Amino acid sequence: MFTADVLIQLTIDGVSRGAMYGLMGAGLALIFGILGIINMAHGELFMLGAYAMYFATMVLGVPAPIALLISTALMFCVGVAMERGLIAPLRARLGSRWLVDGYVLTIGIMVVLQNLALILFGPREFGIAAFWPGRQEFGDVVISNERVLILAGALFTTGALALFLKKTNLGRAIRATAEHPAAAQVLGINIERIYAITFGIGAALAGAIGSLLLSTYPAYPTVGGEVLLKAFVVVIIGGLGSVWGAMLAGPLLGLIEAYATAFAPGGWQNTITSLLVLAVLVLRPQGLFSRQVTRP
Amino acid sequence: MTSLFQKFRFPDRRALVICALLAGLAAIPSLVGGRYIPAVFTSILLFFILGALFDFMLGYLRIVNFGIAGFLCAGAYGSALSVQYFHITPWTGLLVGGLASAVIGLITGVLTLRLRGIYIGLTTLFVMETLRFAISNAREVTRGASGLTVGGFTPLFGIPFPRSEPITYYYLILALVIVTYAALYAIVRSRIGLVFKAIRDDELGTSVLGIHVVRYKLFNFVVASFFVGVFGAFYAHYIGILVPTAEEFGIQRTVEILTIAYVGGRGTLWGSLLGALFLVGMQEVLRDLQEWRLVIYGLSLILIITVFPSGFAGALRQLGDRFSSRAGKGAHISTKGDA
Amino acid sequence: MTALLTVDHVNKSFQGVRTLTDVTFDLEPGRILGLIGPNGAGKTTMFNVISGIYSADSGRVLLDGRDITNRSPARIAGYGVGRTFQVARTFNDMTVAENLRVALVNAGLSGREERRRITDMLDRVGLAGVRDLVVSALPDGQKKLLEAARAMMTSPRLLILDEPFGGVSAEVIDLLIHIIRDLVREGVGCLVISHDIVSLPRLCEEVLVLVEGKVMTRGAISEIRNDARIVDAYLGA
Amino acid sequence: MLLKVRELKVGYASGADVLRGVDLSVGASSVTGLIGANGAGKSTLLKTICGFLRRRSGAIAFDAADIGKLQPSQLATHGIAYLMEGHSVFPGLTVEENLVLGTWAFRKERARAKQAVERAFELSSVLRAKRKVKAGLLSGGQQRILEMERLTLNDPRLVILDEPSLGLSPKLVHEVFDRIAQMKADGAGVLVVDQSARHVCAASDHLYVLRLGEICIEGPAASFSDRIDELVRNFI
Amino acid sequence: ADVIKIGVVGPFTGPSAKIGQDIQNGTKMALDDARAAGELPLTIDGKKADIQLVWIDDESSPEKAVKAYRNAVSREGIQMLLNGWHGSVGLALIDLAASDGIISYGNLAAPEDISEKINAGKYTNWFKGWPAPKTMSGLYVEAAEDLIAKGKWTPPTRKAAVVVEDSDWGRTWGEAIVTGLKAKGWDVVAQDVARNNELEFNALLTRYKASGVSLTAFTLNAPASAAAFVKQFHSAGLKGLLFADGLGWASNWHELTGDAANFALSMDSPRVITPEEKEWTARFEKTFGMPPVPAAGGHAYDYTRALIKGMSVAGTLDATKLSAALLATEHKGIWQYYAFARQPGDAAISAYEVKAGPFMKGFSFPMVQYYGDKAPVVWPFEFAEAEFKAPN
Ligand SMILES: Nc1ncnc2c1ncn2[C@@H]1O[C@H](COP(=O)(O)OP(=O)(O)OP(=O)(O)O)[C@@H](O)[C@H]1O
Ligand SMILES: Nc1ncnc2c1ncn2[C@@H]1O[C@H](COP(=O)(O)OP(=O)(O)OP(=O)(O)O)[C@@H](O)[C@H]1O
Ligand SMILES: CC(C)C[C@H](N)C(=O)O
Ligand SMILES: [Mg+2]
Ligand SMILES: [Mg+2]
Repeated sequence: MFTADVLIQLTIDGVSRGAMYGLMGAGLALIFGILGIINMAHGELFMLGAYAMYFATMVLGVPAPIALLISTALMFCVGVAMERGLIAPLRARLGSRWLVDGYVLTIGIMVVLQNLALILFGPREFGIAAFWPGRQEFGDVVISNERVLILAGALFTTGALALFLKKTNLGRAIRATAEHPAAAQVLGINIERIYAITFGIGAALAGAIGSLLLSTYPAYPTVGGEVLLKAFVVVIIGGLGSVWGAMLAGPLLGLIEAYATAFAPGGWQNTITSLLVLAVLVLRPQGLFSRQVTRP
Repeated sequence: MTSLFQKFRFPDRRALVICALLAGLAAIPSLVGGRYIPAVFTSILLFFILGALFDFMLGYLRIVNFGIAGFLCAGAYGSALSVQYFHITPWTGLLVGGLASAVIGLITGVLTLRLRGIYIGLTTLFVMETLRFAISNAREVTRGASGLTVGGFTPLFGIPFPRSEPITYYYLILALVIVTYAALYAIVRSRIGLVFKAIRDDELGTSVLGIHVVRYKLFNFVVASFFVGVFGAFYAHYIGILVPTAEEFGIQRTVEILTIAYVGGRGTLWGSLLGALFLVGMQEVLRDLQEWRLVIYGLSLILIITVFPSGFAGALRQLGDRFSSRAGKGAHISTKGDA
Repeated sequence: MTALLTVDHVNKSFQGVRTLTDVTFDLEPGRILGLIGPNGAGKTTMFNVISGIYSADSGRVLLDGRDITNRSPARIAGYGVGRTFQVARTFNDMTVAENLRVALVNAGLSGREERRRITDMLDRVGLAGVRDLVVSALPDGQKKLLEAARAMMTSPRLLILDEPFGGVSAEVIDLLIHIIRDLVREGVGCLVISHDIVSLPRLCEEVLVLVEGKVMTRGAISEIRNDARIVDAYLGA
Repeated sequence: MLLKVRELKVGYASGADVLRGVDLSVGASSVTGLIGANGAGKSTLLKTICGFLRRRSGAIAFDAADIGKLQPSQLATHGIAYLMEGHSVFPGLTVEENLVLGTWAFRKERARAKQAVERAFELSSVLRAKRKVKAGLLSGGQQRILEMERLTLNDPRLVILDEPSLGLSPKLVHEVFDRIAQMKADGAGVLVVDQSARHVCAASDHLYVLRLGEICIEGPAASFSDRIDELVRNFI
Repeated sequence: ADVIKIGVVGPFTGPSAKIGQDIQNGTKMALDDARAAGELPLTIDGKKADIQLVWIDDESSPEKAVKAYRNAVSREGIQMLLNGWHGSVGLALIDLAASDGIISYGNLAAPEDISEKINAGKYTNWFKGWPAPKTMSGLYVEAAEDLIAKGKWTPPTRKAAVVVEDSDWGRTWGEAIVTGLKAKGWDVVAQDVARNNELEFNALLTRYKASGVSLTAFTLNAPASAAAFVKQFHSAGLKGLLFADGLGWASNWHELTGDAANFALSMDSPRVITPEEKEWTARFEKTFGMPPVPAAGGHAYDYTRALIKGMSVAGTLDATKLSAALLATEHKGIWQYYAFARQPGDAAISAYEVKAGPFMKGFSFPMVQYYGDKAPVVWPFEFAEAEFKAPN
């Protein structure tokens, strides 16, 4: 029964769903890595992106690619505003010890956004069938065009983000700020701006992904919960705060899920998936892709 | 005589306040009467002690236990299932629940405690999920998502525990909370507590003093797991129905507990009482506002954390410092961008 | 007479780069050995291997003839090795006295005895005045002093100090030298990394020179000052 | 005068001033030394000048302009370089990336930035060998060298150094003080704090001694050079 | 008493808020309609009495439900419970309500455990508003066999796969349909459980495809999950019949699935067929600005009207008399014909459970087939609005 075709198909399924997870995790990892906050409202940023995409395409009739850009830009602004308005004041009060408490703040943001969405948009799902209907077939192996789109989006975003962080001045400044804010300041880096931009990028990523995945994850108030959990898993497996790690851990988790679902007896695949993730963590506790950078 | 007095004077100003609080807590429900207030206070106490247990790990060892609801789950099912299959009493069940959870805590701990705080906590997230899914699937035993119905506590010393009477459950949990709190307090105040603080500050620095860091972490973790399990067992017999959903034994419940610990003030244990009073209480007071209630709840989380970054307890302590002559002692005001 | 500490052909590399090559030396009880060498020579790495923070790739470390290679830091500390770090690792959220108390938890003392020892030590290192101060408010020099005191609190038989004089003012250096000498007189062995070639001779006569992960020489400081290789690599013109 | 500090009062905990009215000035093309015992308040003074701490009263002027409200991130654009106490490399970034960030203030002038980095590598063989290594993995002294190199990349006019020789081998200590002399020769004003009173005294034009938050002695460094031991004994 | 306070249970916030809000709106609408029709105020013990609603938000958690219930009883003084959704919440409340002597009417919690508790005899106060899952899922098998017998569909293999959500509903529904299929000679090659709100089914579908399944049945209550399954089923290129139980919960299913839902069948909720239903749906949408989920809003509406009717028949709040009157009252609502069983077997698995029955003679749903943006009834044949279309 498990012919080569099936295995190829499963691998494609796993990688493509994993690409989504990786993308969801990337923004979370970035925000955690740089600001040191576990952004529990990350799923809600995703949700806002999804709503924005829905309203742009379905209500205003904007073509999808442009709508994607609009919602991404919008979410960047939302992210910057959130950082300036809520997170920066907390950091100012807590000084160097602020990080630890950050996530209660973001839990608050999560609850507020979720319920405001419920009040404003109602509980129903706003979704679309597909941006790009149809599928590609290679013999018995099929992949829907939506998944092709997502894979391409994931690859592009991963590459762009990695290059940005690695090669650009701003990217280096972002990493430097994470490692030693005071030293970064001394070199002339305005860390407050860096924090805001970083959060903005994280939010924009979440928003872009929310937009891109509208056909699978329709916009509704609690959609963020689903997303957050996956993103969380990916960030943990990848090594906290490692954007690269998250991007790579995504497909890994996708593959684990796909194979567990295909091979495990009915119902146990969820247990097996979480056990496997646990095993990964026990074997490689600091996450799969993190590297040591400090020494005693 | 004087030495005794001196010995107890310092910590016990706080202890006195706590005793007064507890006495108040014991009195309130019976003064108010009805079934609602006892039910709400039962919930407050439950979340208080879970918050304190969370804080016992977080505030003292920086272990952010994202899987705490899983230990609650282990305790709840541990007790409920042994009552069902081995016909023990729910009273023994409290112990069994605690042990079930402690064993899981021990295994998790042995596997993960080499790691830094946040990793341990995040790993427990998967322990929780594994447990939850396993319970969900082992339908023949646990009834899975259909829910396991659990009987109430059996009469003890002639006192009946009908589930319809929340007041008896309230006094039961009050007693459990006092015992647990006393145990935690004693640990935290002892040398072990001092070592916890040292580990929190600098693990390597502690280990080169000949202290087996992992053992202390394990101790902390297993003790916390045990008590969480006990309260899981209490919960099972109190609520009467167990379902392995995320709201009950998953991330949502964890987040509820975590917010209480933080809003109350981490590193204090008693802060969670303020957190639970405020957060659970507010939800009740605002009940009529429906969905706006949750918006207000979220906003108040944001507000509290921004205004009192170290929680209610931290705010109170600062207030106390300002009025006490010992001001400045232990006050380390951090500087902006301090290197 | 057996050596207190024996380091026997220890090798250690990081990502393929040799940091320690066949390092071999020993130390007798009641002696102080200075450890000098250029920056990046591997001095701290050597300490980390001895105290179990890094595991050696090969070779052995013996304490009193007992093999302690690659044991956990806590075990090794339990065998009687106390150490400090190049950048002091004090418990900054705790008070000075509490820092010392932590070092005593394994001693199983009564509360009274514990307090007495802490008071003694604080008097000895001149920190009695800041006993109840939170360490984060202490100047760096005093943190180093406190860290050294904390290491001594565990009653080690071997004390290894990584740059105890770095950033420490003259008065405190005098104090430290005095205390260390007292301790050594009681039979403790001591290994000290220092770049302070003005203060070091006041503490010990003998030094071990580590260059690029290899032991270059061992000898009296006065001789070493004249060794051209060492002048070139370490002392400078 | 490049930098002028007048009647400066600063503190951490409320009520207690750590600096209790400090006057100090640094001239261009000169080295000013500041010494004092542990806890005297040297680092506190430097932190305040560089905007990490707010003064309680007093004045800080740079080039005759008040910089009391300076943000640390404006230092570089003012031409002030600061070697802070403790380590300040970016541990997860490579040595090269650390250096590149030293050119942040003039990052838009790409050619100049690139050249500055290359020159730093030429100057320091230690760093050249570790170019692609994460800075956090360097030895303590190597990190100090990196910090020193990084800080001079944008040709600062005022250089503020908190314990530059900390953890360096004697040979490198010499090099660091040579470097300080070089900066002075290039026209910069240097304010240096170091435990090594002898070195500071030898390198400085003007010397201040800080004691319990107050300047207790000041004067041309030359006037102390023969009685430095006595100075240390009595005031440090 | 001049006001009767009634607690309405539902997940008004949280993950199932859509359902909760429909329950809330349906209940409100019923009260307004009853008032307009002169059924309110009621005459209770000879005095005029109006009804006031108290919302009991369970937030999808039994623990929250218990607090909200206690609040409603002690602070608000409710005298009765109405409606409700989650099985777990129903199970948590049934004992409390019994010991408080409070009647719960029309609670939609489906679990068999509730039926069993009632059968055990203690609960004359719990009017179970939704038949046990197995009663509902068995009909799918019946429909499939009917289609085959009538020659409308010829399955290439007799292999079936069943996917259920991880809830009491899903599990028991699945067990029943599997038993049913096996009894009819089907080979059930897969029986899977999906996480609640799962959106990824490709791997499952790959396996089904490889094993040559020609009948796939799922029950997924989250609209996003059901829509995702349908779409992935379509794009994976699976052949055969798809029973999409739960897709009908989404009033906007076509928006979510596009034509991927073509040929799928559901028997999960009331359908807007009769003129009354159409009128009601239009009015609901106008009042509340969103299309209703009839299974939640519609049933909540009907049960509220039925309760008012039963109370006015009883003319008293005395629990025993009221309970008897409610048991005796039958009600033709907008969406169902409601009658409660007096004993098990009586078209229900327990007493006090709403009786399943033929379409419009008891509690049941017609089977619809999705095609384009329409979902006409195709089974039972006597009510069919369109001919069944066999999938390729
Ligand atoms: N964990 C590690 N990973 C990679 N390289 C390391 C690690 N620890 C040390 N090194 C390298 O080993 C070499 C020796 O470092 P070590 O800290 O032992 O030097 P040191 O003699 O103490 O120098 P200093 O006097 O400057 O403190 C350095 O080149 C350093 O980069
Ligand atoms: N973050 C802080 N919070 C409270 N007090 C502090 C803090 N930092 C320093 N102090 C206090 O301010 C005083 C001056 O410290 P500072 O670090 O400026 O001294 P220093 O002269 O640089 O000493 P060292 O030579 O040890 O570096 C010290 O007594 C110290 O206790
Ligand atoms: C599908 C629904 C009828 C589910 C049901 N209300 C339950 O949760 O028990
Ligand atoms: Mg070193
Ligand atoms: Mg200093």
